[in-house]
Amino acid sequence: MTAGPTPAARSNTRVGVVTFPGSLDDRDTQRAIRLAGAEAVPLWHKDKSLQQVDAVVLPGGFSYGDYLRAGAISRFSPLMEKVIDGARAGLPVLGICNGFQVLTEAHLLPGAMLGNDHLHFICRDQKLRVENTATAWTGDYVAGQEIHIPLKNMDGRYVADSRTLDMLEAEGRVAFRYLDVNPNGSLRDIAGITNEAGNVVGLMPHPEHAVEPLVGSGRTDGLPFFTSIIKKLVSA
Amino acid sequence: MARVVVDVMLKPEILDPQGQAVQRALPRLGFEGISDVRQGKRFELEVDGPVDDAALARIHELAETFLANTVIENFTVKVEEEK
Amino acid sequence: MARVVVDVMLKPEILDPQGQAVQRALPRLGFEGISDVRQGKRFELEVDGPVDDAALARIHELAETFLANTVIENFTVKVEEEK
Amino acid sequence: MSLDTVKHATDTPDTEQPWAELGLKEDEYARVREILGRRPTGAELAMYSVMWSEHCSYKSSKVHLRQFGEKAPQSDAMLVGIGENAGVVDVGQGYAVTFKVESHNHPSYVEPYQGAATGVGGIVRDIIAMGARPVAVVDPLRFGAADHPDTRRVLPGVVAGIGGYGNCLGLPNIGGEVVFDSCYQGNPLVNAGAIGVMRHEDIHLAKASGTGNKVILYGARTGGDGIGGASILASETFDDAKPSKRPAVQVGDPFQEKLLIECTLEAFAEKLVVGIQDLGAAGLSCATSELASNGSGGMRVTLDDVPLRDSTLSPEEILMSESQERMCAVVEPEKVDRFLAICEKWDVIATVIGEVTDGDRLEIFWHGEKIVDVDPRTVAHDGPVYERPLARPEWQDALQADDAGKLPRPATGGELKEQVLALLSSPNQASKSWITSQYDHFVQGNTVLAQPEDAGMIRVDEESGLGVAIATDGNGRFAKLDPYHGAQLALAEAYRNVATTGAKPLAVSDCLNFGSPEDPAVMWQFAEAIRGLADACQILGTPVTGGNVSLYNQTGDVAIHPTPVVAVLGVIDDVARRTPVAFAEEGQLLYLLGETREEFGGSAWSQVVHDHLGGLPPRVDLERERLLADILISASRDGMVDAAHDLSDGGLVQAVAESCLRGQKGARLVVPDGLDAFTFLFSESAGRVVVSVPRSEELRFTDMCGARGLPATRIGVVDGDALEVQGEFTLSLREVREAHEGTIEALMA
Ligand SMILES: Nc1ncnc2c1ncn2[C@@H]1O[C@H](COP(=O)(O)OP(=O)(O)O)[C@@H](O)[C@H]1O
Ligand SMILES: [Mg+2]
Repeated sequence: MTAGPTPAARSNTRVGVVTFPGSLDDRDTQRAIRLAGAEAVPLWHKDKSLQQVDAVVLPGGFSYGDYLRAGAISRFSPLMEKVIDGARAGLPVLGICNGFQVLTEAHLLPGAMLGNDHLHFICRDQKLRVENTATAWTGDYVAGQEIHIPLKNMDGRYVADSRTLDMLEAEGRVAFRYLDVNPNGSLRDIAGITNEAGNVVGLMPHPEHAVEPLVGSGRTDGLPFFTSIIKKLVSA
Repeated sequence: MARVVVDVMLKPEILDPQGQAVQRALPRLGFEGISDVRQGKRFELEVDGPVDDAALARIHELAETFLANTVIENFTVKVEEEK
Repeated sequence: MARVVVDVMLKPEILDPQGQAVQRALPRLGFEGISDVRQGKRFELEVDGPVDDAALARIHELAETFLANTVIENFTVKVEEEK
Repeated sequence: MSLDTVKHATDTPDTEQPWAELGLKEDEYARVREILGRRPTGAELAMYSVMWSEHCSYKSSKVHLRQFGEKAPQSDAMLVGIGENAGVVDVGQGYAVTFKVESHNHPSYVEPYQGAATGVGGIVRDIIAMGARPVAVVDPLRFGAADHPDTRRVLPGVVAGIGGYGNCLGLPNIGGEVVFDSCYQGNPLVNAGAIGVMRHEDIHLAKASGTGNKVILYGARTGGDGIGGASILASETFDDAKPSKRPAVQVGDPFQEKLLIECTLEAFAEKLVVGIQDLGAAGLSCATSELASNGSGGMRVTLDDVPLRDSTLSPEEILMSESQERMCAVVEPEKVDRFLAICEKWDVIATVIGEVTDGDRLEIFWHGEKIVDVDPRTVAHDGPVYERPLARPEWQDALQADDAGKLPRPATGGELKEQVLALLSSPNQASKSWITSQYDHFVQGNTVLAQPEDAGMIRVDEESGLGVAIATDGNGRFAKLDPYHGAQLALAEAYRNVATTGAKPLAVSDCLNFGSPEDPAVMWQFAEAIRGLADACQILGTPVTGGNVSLYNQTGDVAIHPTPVVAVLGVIDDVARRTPVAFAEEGQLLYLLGETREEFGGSAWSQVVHDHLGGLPPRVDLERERLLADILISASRDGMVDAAHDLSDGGLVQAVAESCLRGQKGARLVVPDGLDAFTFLFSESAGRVVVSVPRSEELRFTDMCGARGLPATRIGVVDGDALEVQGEFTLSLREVREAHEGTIEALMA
């Protein structure tokens, strides 16, 4: 048997996962949500309803082939209008990799994502530090915790002007930072950020690939993302 | 039918590793005397109908909201001669 | 110092998936009347010294051997006004 | 300008036709006329010429490939064999797996990125066409000398292309090979393999049956890609007021292919598809003639309905176009609307272009006129068959006599150490992580093992832990010394790699890369390799389920090394039992399974230290390989070994160094009695694996090996942070790592 860790809590929490054309990690993300103990609700980019989910994940992949700019075309899909409205009203939204790129393109998070400074796709097991445990998606981590999460992308270089970067730092909105190796030239080693309210989080590495001991990176350091949101919603 | 060209370049303060990679390769290829290289995108749009001010304004909007990400990029719009 | 611009576009007969994806997104964004989009690359080279015929010939060669892949791409070289 | 209709062709029997320019031989053209009872139309000539090409008809290789069927071992696992887009094997619990390897060699030399990318695209479509969801890819690659300037153009482009396409499709890349040898300088080999998983009831075949069923073309629009030859025809039939240039290079659109995967699988799930075929080489000519000839009736196609990217294409060009990312499905009329709706959901263009008829003709219309009227079997299956002359090359004896055993060997521990470092850092033996880190190996969330493990492993069923493993191998140096045994060594290694992870080898696919079949020496190599492979498959009990032949890999008169690349697929009941490469536990005992002989012909040592190729390759003992595999599988199932690594290029020291680095643990080795340190470290005798055994399992493990007659020699222990060969030398792990990593990056970056 290869069952993952026992779910943190069985709950009625419903977490939506949006599939855009070219999304790749949508099914894995649904699996991670189920392993964490919540119900995963598939959402389709052309739909106009969020089906009353309690939270939304924008998964990784190459939506629209990453043509034009990563996330640039998906950001205009019909469902994204609902996600944007929801996020502004406090709906928890997590953007992983391509999802993070969609969030910056939609201006739900500041800054932008550019091609890796070494110009190659990179796939590696990446060490990170959790800098902010107050967001909707990070409550199950300990502040300063060092974790390993797989990273795989072509356009993972986070950039913003220095005023924005200073603001992010000052407000504690850098949620994750790369440790040991900066894999893509992200400014200030930023791996993930949150919005001011803490309900919208974006990060480049893929926690959904670190939820079972046997597959992916062989670690379960990513599971707390999904248990965090369940606890948050259950206690809300 | 006319062609409108939208050029999109990274803002000067943003690191452009592609341009740098080109520049670094130049000496190896025997090219001297090029002090900087930046690489951007060029979009050629074939526009049905006349490219009047209204059309240009719309293309400008398209560039601003879609073809370029103005957080990191600048753009220019220009009309090319009829083909 | 002068700027030379090299534009590199896929040859017309070559499939341009990026341009197509952009074009197909336009109606969704409310833009009609653009019948074709092609996406290419724009290189801005800052040249030390005068851009005389010899310099241009060398940049042409650079474009042909390095900046463009002439199996699938065409390119143009032009000098921009001094900045 | 007049259309060359069937009627026109009948009325003008004496029209000159450019059959030679299209690659047909005079007798082949005569045969076409005989089959039709008239001259072919331009469109028919286009179809026959591409379908009867070497690439599509296998005319030089067919007589040899037959052995894979004739000698096929009895196997209950085989569900679909050679002849379909890809073979299918039963892996238990109602699951079936399809896999295949193909080549995209020449296009990848011309345009590395796009050539490699479209190679991945092509093999993945073969997998979808069987009804399966693609779950992984592998990429066996061969390049010219690592330090040759052109390798810096080709390798990064190929790697970026394979990654760019595969990553974008969401297919984990779980294995492959990278080999440098100057024989591949002008002929790099870009082979790509893919695996797909489905339930038994979802297997689909390429056949058009059921009169009245509709033929739907879906995916990308058709452009002028890859139709150099057809343009000759077009200029004959049409005036020249059209773009004369047709692209020689095809550009891939992985996003389009991802949509194709999803919409095809959705159509399968709703049972909407009667038959299906991907469009690859020979495009619509191939898809229509194969679908029709494998079905029960005929087919009528209206070419005007094919969506075009370039409106100036002639009907001949449309038939021959090799535009990527297209598929053809046969659908019952009442299900057409639903099929089209699914395509629309995924923004995929889909068009009904024809229907199945009750005759036995393939008829194609253009502007209302009939331009093709053929028996599809004559196009798809009745191509020419050649028995090409073959002759053992006259240099073969001299090559084999040039024994590597005579080469000077290291005399001291210091020299040994130096040569170990030279091997570990040589491009062929160095870490390939600069390449493999450009491939996503996590996507889909089912990757149990990926590079640099011996085999890639994918979980198939989350509940039971059922999984499949795949390894690809080939050694052109061995095959050059002896193509019969070289091919067997490739198979033995892939088979051993799969078993080393704990999976049971089930079936084989291959990609046979050779020089020109018109050279009798090459043809001999080819025939010998196939004979060797077929014989070995019989003994190992692993049938060949499909594969690909790539000929004409040569520059002028100089052919590449004969390079049969073999993929072995295996199954494991529970992936939790897999055996990784990494030495993980201090104190565990290292055992060497198998026998070590003085075998250096074609070895990495002879190449790196002496730049030498000569002698005989290592001896092959397939019964022993079988026994070794059985022991490895039992040991994995019963938890007797914690790590295992197959010994191949570079011998024992290479394998131990890799296992140390992977687990970040040192090892202390003792040269066993009866062996000298040099042979112990560098010999490439086949049939060997090093395993790491927990002390608590030692007795049980050695008893099992002893009882079954497999030599197992204790050679050391996992210990410390150095690689030590007692009495010879010690290398810190840092030194080992520095030697092993960084070579490729330094050459390519
Ligand atoms: N080397 C080989 N060994 C076994 N089968 C082969 C080999 N080469 C080709 N075949 C089989 O011949 C059939 C036709 O091959 P191919 O033309 O490559 O298929 P496709 O049309 O799907 O590309 C396939 O079933 C393929 O598996
Ligand atoms: Mg096929």
